[in-house]
Amino acid sequence: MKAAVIVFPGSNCDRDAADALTWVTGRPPAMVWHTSNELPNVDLIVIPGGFTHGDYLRVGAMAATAPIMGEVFRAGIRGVPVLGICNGFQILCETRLLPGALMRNASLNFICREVNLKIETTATPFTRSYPDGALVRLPIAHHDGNFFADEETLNRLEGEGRVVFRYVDKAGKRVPAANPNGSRNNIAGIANAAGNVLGLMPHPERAIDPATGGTDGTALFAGLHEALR
Amino acid sequence: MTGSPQITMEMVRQHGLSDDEYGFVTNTLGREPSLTELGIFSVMWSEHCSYKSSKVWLKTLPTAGPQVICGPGENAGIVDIGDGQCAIFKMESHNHPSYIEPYQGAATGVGGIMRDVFTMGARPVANLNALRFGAPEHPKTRHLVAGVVAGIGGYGNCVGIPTVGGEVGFDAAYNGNILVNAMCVGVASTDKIFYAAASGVGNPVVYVGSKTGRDGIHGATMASAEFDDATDEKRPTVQVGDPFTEKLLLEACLELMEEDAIIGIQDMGAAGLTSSSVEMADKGGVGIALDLDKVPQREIGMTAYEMMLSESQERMLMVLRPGREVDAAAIFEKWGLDFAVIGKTTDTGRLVVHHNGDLKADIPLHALGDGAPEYDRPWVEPKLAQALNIDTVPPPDSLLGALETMMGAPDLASRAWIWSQYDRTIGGDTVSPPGGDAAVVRVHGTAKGLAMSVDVTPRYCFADPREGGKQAVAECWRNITATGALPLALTDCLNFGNPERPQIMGQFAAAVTGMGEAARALAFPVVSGNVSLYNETNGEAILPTPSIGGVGLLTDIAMRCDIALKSDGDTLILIGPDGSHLGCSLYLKIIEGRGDGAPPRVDLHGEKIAGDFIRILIGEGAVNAVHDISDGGLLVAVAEMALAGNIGADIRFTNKEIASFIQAFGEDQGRYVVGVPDGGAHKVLAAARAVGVPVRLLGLAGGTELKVTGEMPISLQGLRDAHQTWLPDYMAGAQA
Amino acid sequence: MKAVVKIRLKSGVLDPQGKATQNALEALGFSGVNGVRQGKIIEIELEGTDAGAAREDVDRMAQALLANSVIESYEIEIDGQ
Amino acid sequence: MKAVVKIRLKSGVLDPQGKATQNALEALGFSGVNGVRQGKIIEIELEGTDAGAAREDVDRMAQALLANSVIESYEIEIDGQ
Ligand SMILES: Nc1ncnc2c1ncn2[C@@H]1O[C@H](COP(=O)(O)OP(=O)(O)O)[C@@H](O)[C@H]1O
Ligand SMILES: [Mg+2]
Repeated sequence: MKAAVIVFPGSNCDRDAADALTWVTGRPPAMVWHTSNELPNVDLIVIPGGFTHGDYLRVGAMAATAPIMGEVFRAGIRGVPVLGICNGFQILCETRLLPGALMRNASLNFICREVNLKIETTATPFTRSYPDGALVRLPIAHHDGNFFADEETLNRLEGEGRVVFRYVDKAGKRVPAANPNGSRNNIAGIANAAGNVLGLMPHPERAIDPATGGTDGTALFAGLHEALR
Repeated sequence: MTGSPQITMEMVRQHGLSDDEYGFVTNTLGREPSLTELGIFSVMWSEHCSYKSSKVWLKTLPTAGPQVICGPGENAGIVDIGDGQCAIFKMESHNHPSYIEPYQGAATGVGGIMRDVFTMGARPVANLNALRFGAPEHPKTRHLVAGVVAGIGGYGNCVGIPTVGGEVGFDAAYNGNILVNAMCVGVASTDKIFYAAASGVGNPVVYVGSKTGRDGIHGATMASAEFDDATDEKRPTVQVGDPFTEKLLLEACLELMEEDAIIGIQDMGAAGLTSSSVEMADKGGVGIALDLDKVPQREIGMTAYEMMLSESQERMLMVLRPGREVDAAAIFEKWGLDFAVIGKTTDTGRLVVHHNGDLKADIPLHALGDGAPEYDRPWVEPKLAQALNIDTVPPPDSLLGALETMMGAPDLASRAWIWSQYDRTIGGDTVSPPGGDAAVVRVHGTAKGLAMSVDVTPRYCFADPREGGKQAVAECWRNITATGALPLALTDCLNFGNPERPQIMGQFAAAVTGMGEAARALAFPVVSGNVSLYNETNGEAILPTPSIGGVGLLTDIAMRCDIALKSDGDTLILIGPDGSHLGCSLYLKIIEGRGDGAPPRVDLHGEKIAGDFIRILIGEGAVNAVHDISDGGLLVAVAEMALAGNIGADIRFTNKEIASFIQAFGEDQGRYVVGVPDGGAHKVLAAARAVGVPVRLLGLAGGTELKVTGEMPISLQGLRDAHQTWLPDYMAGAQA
Repeated sequence: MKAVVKIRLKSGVLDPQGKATQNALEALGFSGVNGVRQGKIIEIELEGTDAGAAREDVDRMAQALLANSVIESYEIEIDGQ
Repeated sequence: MKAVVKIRLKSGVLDPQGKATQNALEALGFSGVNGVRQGKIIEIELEGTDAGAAREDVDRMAQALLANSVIESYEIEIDGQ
């Protein structure tokens, strides 16, 4: 699998994402600067977390207008897998590769902790290696993870099985108490209709090393590697 | 000098210079200063920049050791961590700005300390902070806590540096003067360290980063003659942090540092352009000439005075090798940052400043740097607290009841509400996050780890500043030791009241003396630090608060230890003497509502032996949980271990000579609780006796309750609720 | 010339900041607050003197960047010629 | 009754948000943008019909909570009775 990590001014999980990809594929991804007009020929595009352009104005908004995002958009439409983590998810919503928007956490506070998640579908290249209905623990670290979409969009997302990660309690139940940020329907991650574009607030790249935060993110990268070999 | 008003004694006083100091200025110059020059002297000779009251005492601290690459005097201290790598770290205060505007004050404090670290070539890997607020019931406290915590997180999270530790205290002595001390630790290659010293003649002096505005200009400017017709536009303003620009500056500087282009580099912190240019020139023994027309400016009509004194954030000054300007400019342009050649090094030994073609300042550098005034201020021996008469302290109805109350009190309640707002895991190297003794961050790409902790117990320092100074160093050393790491060196932030009062100077002198004693005995030298004086409101000083930030090295993170109990049946053992000392303890404060008594004495010899023994136990894998005993005493330590591991414990107090509650809550120093895997207890007991460290069997880990012989057990859940609810509930009071 | 863009959350979009502000106002003892919504105001200094052209420009800026039509609506004022 | 509080950074106070927005507009090809400042707009639904009383109330709210007087200034509009 050949991967590219898009780097914007203010990206700060780019190294973490590259490390995770290197670890699983055995080779470092291409790091692509935001002003580039060209994407290398890759099997996977990762938009990492961070505070692109300081998240000033609106999270992800300025990054979404970067020259490279036109290429990413076209690649996403073509079916190239695109993974947006945290700020990457916010950017994908702003480019409209994914529906909805991410708003300020309901508590208004930045939240950094581990959350329980249910993998609602394994019918994506990102989740194919997880068992059906798997419960996983991943860290979140964000100020704006409160997913919003209008009723119609939500129904479509739910109806088409495009909610991929959901905040749940230890037993796997979708309860308000398990929702860290006020997200609609406890949504933590969604896919586009074709399933090749995934955006999620939790950080799978921070969960591949038992020394630092568990290994529940491993299957995501390993699954991609297998699928895109 | 062109356009400068006549300097009056009123203006001199507004600039905080004494008559003698002003006399020294006119002597040095051989004439009256211009207003710009007065401003420059004023900031360079301020307590903050010149350390004029503290220098004599700071010189007594130990600063050397085989591990020390660079001690105090540079932007940050540097210790060797092997394999051609070093750790670069420092702590700094942002107390006053944080009281005025808690979010921006704390945020810019974090930004400033990170620049101190990356200006030396290090990539920051961890932030820590030591915070002191007023009494919880004080009307301003909640607002200040919320703002400071949000500001620290807002800045560090955005730049992408994990915040991994710190400490928080509440005391009415900080009602009008909170403390925000920020620490940053970075890692660099030993062969790529950058210092501040300029050198050569005719080399370009380069300004990079944000534009200069009228941010945070010395308050004295408000009333100075030039502003008699001051408009709103000219008013100095609060510094606002821009973490996004800081992140760009960090990446751009590190990128430039990969090339052989920089001769000297220095961040613009307090007193901005003035102190950075003076320090670079003075350290390198050269002169410097600045043309302020070249300075990137955010506002129109700024004067030389304003530009020299501005404290706009996210700026750096560098001296480049001649001819490297173009390459350097390209890097800063790529990152969208301002880049300007604003002057050059000279052979005059003077700071010469031009603006609009006019000469605005011409000062011999020596007078601003090494030649700045230095005072041996009068001081008196601190009045020490009387020893506690233990007979006046009644035992509690129940030890576990008292424990529950203590664990839910502001002093001991969980700080999770705070650190859950900090990104602690970014970077993928945080192997021991907040919640234990020291935090441990892996050195990226290696098996090594840096252990870090920030500590001080102000109530001890108030009761006995020298013992308190010793204790702060010892506790920091102990926290690092409890992870298995070898403590390497410390940085400090000495927060005290008005040094012109002999009592305060006495506190300062004694605390520094105690710190020095401990640092020497524990081979834990001081490599950087910061002094914050005049922390007073209406003549009421804060508690003496010498915050100590320490860094230690673990050669293999796989061998680290944390505080969590690991499994049912593990044996709990006390390393160190039994609890016997209740003076100044949290038990007295929380349960009895009194703060009297002398603080516990620090036996530095015992401290060293116990700590070295602990490190050996951890290195041999003989223990699987270690927690030092500090605030609240032994029973609190055991409770914290139980909560962290979610495993209960059953312990007993077997010393017949000392009442159980004193054994449980005494705050005697130099002690640890260890958890020993099944079957290993003998060996630990025997080994301790062999090296002469006191030990005592406490009991066993297991179950879901905390048990003390002869008492009704308490459930871990109950204890956890007590521990975790206070801070969130308190902060929610802002809304409820 | 100065343009002001007022950006508001669309009705139906939950406003966490507004909600928190309303709660805080109530906690401070202010009564009779039935609702609080928080928006943004962006002031743009423009070259040129043609108000009509400016409005068109700013409208394009709002669509391209300043507002997110999924959650926000906007309003433009041009003044000070 | 509706009150609108416009909150702006005082002049001279660094506005990183405005600066970044300006840069982004330039990168998008909009020329002639000389400056951008970002502020907040808070809309408050109030009970009662006395505009004068409402203004006083809202002024107290602004001072107590809505605006940070160290770095921000504010302006109140009352409308729609
Ligand atoms: N302001 C803070 N920021 C981050 N972590 C904090 C802060 N305050 C306390 N902590 C963490 O909470 C834990 C308990 O703190 P403390 O009781 O001061 O520890 P100790 O007594 O071992 O020094 C530590 O892990 C510490 O790093
Ligand atoms: Mg400790």
